[in-house]
Amino acid sequence: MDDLEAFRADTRQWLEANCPSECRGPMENDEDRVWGGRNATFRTPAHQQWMEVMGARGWTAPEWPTEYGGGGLSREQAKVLASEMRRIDAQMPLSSFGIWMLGPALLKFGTEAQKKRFLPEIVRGEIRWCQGYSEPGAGSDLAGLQTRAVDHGDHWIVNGQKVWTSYADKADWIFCLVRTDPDAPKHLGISFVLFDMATPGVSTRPIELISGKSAFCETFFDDVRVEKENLIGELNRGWDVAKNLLAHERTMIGGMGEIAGRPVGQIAADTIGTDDQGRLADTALRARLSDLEIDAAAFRLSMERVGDQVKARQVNPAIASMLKYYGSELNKRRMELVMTAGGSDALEWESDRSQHGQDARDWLRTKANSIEGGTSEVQLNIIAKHLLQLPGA
Amino acid sequence: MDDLEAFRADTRQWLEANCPSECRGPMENDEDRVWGGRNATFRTPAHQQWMEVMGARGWTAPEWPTEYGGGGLSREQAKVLASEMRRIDAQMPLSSFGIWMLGPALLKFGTEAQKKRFLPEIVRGEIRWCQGYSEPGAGSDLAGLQTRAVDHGDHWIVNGQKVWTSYADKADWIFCLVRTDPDAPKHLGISFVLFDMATPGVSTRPIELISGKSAFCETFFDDVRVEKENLIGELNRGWDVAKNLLAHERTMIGGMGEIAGRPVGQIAADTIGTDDQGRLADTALRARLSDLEIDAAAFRLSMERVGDQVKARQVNPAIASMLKYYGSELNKRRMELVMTAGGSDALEWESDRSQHGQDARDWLRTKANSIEGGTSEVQLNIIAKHLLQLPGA
Amino acid sequence: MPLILTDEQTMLKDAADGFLTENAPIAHLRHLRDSRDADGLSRDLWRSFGEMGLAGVIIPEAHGGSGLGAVEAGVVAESLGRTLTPSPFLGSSVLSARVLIDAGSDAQQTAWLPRIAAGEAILSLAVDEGAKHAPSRMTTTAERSGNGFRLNGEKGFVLDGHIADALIVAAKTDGGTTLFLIDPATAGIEIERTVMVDAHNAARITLRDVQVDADSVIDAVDGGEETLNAALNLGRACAAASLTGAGDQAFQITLDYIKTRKQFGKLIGEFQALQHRSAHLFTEIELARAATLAALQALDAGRADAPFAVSVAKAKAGRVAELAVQEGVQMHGGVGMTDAYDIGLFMKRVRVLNEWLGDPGFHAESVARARGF
Amino acid sequence: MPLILTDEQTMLKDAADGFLTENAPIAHLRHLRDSRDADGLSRDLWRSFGEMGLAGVIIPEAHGGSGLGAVEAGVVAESLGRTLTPSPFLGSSVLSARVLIDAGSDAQQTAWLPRIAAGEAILSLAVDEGAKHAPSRMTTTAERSGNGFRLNGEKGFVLDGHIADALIVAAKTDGGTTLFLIDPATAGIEIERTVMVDAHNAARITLRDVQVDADSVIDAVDGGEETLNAALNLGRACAAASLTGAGDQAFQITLDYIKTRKQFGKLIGEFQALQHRSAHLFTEIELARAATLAALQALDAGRADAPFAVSVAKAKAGRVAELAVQEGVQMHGGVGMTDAYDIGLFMKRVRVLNEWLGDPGFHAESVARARGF
Repeated sequence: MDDLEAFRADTRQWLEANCPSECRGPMENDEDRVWGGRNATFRTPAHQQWMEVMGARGWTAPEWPTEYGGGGLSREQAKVLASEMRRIDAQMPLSSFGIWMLGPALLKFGTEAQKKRFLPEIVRGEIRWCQGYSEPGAGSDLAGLQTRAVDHGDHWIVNGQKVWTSYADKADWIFCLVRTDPDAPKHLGISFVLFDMATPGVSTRPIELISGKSAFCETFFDDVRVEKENLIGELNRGWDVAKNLLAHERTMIGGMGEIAGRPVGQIAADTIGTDDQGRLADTALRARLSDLEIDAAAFRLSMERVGDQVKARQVNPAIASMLKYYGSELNKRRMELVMTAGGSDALEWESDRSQHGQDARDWLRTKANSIEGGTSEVQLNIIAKHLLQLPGA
Repeated sequence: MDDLEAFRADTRQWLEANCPSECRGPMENDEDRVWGGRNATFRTPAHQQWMEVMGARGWTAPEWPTEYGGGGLSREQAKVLASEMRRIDAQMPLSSFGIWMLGPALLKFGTEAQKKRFLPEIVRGEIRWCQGYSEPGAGSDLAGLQTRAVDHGDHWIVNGQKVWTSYADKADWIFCLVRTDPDAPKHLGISFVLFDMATPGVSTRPIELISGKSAFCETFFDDVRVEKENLIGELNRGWDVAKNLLAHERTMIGGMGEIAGRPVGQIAADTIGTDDQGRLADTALRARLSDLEIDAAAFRLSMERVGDQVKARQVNPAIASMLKYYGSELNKRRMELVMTAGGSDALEWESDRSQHGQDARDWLRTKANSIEGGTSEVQLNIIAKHLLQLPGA
Repeated sequence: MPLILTDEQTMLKDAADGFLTENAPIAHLRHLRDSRDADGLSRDLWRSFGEMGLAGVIIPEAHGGSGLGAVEAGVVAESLGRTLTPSPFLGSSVLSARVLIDAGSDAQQTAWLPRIAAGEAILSLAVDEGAKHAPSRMTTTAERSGNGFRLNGEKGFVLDGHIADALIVAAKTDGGTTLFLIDPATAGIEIERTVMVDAHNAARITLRDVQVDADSVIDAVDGGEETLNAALNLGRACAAASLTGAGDQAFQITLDYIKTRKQFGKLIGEFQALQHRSAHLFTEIELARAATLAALQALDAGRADAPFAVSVAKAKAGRVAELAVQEGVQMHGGVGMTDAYDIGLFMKRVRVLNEWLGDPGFHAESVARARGF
Repeated sequence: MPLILTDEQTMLKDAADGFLTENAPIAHLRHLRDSRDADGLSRDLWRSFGEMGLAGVIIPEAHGGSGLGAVEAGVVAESLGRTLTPSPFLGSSVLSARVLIDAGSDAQQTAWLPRIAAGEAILSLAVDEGAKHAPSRMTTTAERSGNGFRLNGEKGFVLDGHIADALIVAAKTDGGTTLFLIDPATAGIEIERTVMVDAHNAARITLRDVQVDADSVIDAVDGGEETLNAALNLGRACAAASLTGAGDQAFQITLDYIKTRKQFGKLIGEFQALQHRSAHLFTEIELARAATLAALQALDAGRADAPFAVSVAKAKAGRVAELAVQEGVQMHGGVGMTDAYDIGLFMKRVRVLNEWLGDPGFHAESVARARGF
């Protein structure tokens, strides 16, 4: 038995012993997620226990180095862990912007002291983070941000406003872009800083979306003190840190097209009926659905191919923009067709029958996919410039 | 009986007496057209006679003033003439760029002497014209033309090259845009001139298209002498004359979507088959065909509506760009579907069975619709600027 | 008939636009929605609409209406589409009024038409059953019973059914389709309000052994299909008009937005990619407008091809409005996703109007059949 | 299996691209077309192709081939799509070779496979009949007659049928489909060359009481359907590869053009509307490439869902290539319409490849059925 198989056996045994039965099986919805943090809530005590044992072992961040609390696993071992967790249908012990977004940036750009201070807490689920990038005046044009940080020796005083801060009202700390040099060209002069959301002067307000309540907030900074030791990367070079982080986010959003379950065409067959050959009676919808199936299959394969190209180092990193663009447009098309298949039933906004308009809310929510994490237009600009080398792009 | 009815009775009688039987019934193809000119050819002597009697009466240009050889008819009378010609299926006595394009510009911009000299010849079919606008270096950017006219007192010496000159190899005279002031901003400095294609230094070469032989030519000017008396409109203001003319051309091309005959869907039913309800067996094609039918119907109605708006003076002239844009894109879609319906039979390029690839040649030819007379992109720019007032358009 | 509005029709349009913009702008919809208004619409507003002659636009003058036609009804529907005003117009003044005008007995007409015209009474037509519009697959039955009929079935997507003063119910009888005019308080009728995604009103109606008299029949027993189709086609054409209004208004607010919003140091309306998409959308809206007006005119002229023209209009206006709201939200960017901006409300309304009385796929099917493929 | 080419496959691609670019660039197609070449292709070139191991790419080494798989055949097909080279590759080296490898008798294999691999013999598969690909509606019959069979029917779109050294004909027999290997000189066979819009080669073949021996049967009587489907699916996947090659090459020459052509004082590639359309097209081409490679890999792995993957690939690559050539001609403007520029040749080739072995609508139908709607 080779090392990897030994690791698999050990892991299986440990998971069997440590994963509570309450934490196996699919999560019912997003609200069942464990986010950790100072004010963490857990659906059951077992969920807290599951987070804590996994966190202690570093397996909430399996590939991070052990000196920062991570699992220290190799890529192959991490795959084994994931497959063993799938085997017993183990739920994710911890959902965390700290792990998904900030951590990789800290590992790359943080000082030793910063890594030591923040990463172990993140791994153990003791701190919950939010992201302060977008501003009301700077959407696609992220670099046009106006939140000002004025130098006061060992600290800055920050004033400004962020939008689209997911879970700002629940987060403990924020990683945030602020303008530290108002005179520099706009991509320069921006710094990437961390601070506590409990700092005086920070306030938040949830945003209501067209799809209903949301995790997004507006976040206001009114003379907020930020310690200079919490600057990540170089002063005025926060843009490099942010870009690195955004690339992660893009791949995540683009990939959301991957949805299991019954084909939409079969759902439509129930509401619309079929002819004697079993073909959907509505030709126009059937044609659109088969186009969607073809494009969705091709897109899944394209994601797989890009993954393989990345491994083989055959690809320009800007390829993430292609996946983000196509994946989010595909999501939108898919939900339009789900709504068409659902007919008037799916248009009920409050009935129990429609689960309070679940399909309609999902449909509306997908409209943000081509906006958040860089609009489709921005992705097309990036493709034109970096992959096609078109002049002036 | 009112005047118009009296006119109708007289017209009917005259047409019965003067329209030869050979000139009634549909034309078989474009080559049957009568173009007139110095080297006119006629399919039958009757066709020559028909052109001559109509020309003598001014009815080849029914609404032009009689002093320039026209019919002098009112709009209402002209409609009566057209409907009486349709009644007996009379063929068009004369096809002429002189009547369709140059004439209206001469009437608006020409001097009395120019009108007297050129218009009667045009009406009688004694002169055949071609149009010298596009150049190899200036396609959509028509105003970027380079053909130079250098001042020599009472005449210019012209050097340069035109492309897309329809029937240049058969025309007697050309109406042509030349640059008379190389230092002026590019829309200025252009003049609209007329000259004889037999002038020394003029040569032509037919262009072969992807659809096969074409009426288009490249036309070369090598030290061609052009009399100043043949300047139309003001010196260096030829752009105004050209714009006026282009608007006519745009409406013509956009309107070509209007094609009678069997719906494409029925043609497809023959090659692809139908289900037991008579529905086309290919869902994807059926859906595209019904979309086409809907869009084609809406487009026909839109053309009608624009016509009514023009009469009621409720519309910006830039609306012609909308019709040009949509009509030419619709033509292209229609021919794609005709080809799909025709399957492999329609792909034969030389067989008698396919009439030497008639459908395929028509299909390829439509691809030019969204390029000639201003590309679709140029039309969209015009709409954005003049109808939507978008900034910087 | 020229494909433009007459001077009188233009005056009507200005009147409707003016009234709605002043009295029922989008804030009116928001207020009804956010206050969880029990009716989901303002009866006062509706009475004012009646006083202006708009609630009875197609009702003969003899019955207190304006005695106008489909084009005028479409003009009003388009205005309502621009302001997103919840009102009983489509269900009561269009569908129900058309049925009663065409086929109601004198007693039925006298009882209801003047009250519809005055904005006093709200009537609802119950035709849909499943999740998709399919009148040919109706299964609600009316069996002979005593002096009248007994109805059984389930209806859905009944506009304003929760506050209807009378229901017109379509049901299968032995030899065809029959329309019944029924008091919603009749035993065996259950009405559930179903607030829709666009905060407009609809209801599900269950009929369990609902006993009605013979004089509740509208027109002849078994003879309701033609009447029903005429009403549905007028409803579809008016829905097309509302879609055109909503789509065009969504486009206008988007144009305003991109002419003022800056990104990367430029107005976003300066970016050529958005200019071309806007110009394309403008063109599509013009096509939808032409197709819609032509369908309304064809209905007024009683032309044989009016159903074809209606399907073209409903399909085209629907697809175009869909494009308009999708482009609208996208061009607004993040703020377009917030409830605070109006563009999302247009997206919701357009989807409901698109679904109502046959979505673009339904009408594309009609077009394909009419063209013989 | 990673969805990228292996090093060996990349070497093969470079070899095929290099050979074709040097020996059969688009000028080669133009020469054959304009000289009205009687064969419509170059047999010398084809023999060189054989010497390189490309004509026999899927033929076992024991029969003189390279013994490679579907992915490698796709690599060659893609190269041929880039240079638009007329060759017997799809008809002879893919369809016919696949049939003989899978089901040919020892004698049939020995007689033909080495010659196909060497580029010495050209075989054609005759399956299509009407204007649209519909193998399930085949009507050509083969009736028992004497020691063998008598065939009657009409076949069309038979690639290189006018110069075939042997024909493989699919026909209906009593209990199913049977494939026959037939000498084209057999009495009763009439062959008409039909030059296609893309100046590639095809023929119509009429069979009138064509008498063949029993040993002309490939595999078992009535047992040809599976063999035929396997060959058709390989052909479709290779057509998808050729479409991807043609579409991508059309895109590349268009990119080159818009980077050098000036209008209104700017390179037209600077206009954002064209940039966005180009970026979209790039994305679509990447999707087509992924779908095509996946289909070829699925065939090599003998996966049960290979037919589904093939339909996805053929439909996607077809629609994408169509978009590429349409955008290509439009972005070229007027010169794109002239025969002197190459972009129009790509438009023609893409349409023929799209029609061959099922157009995107045909394969969308397969996808819909496979997904149960």
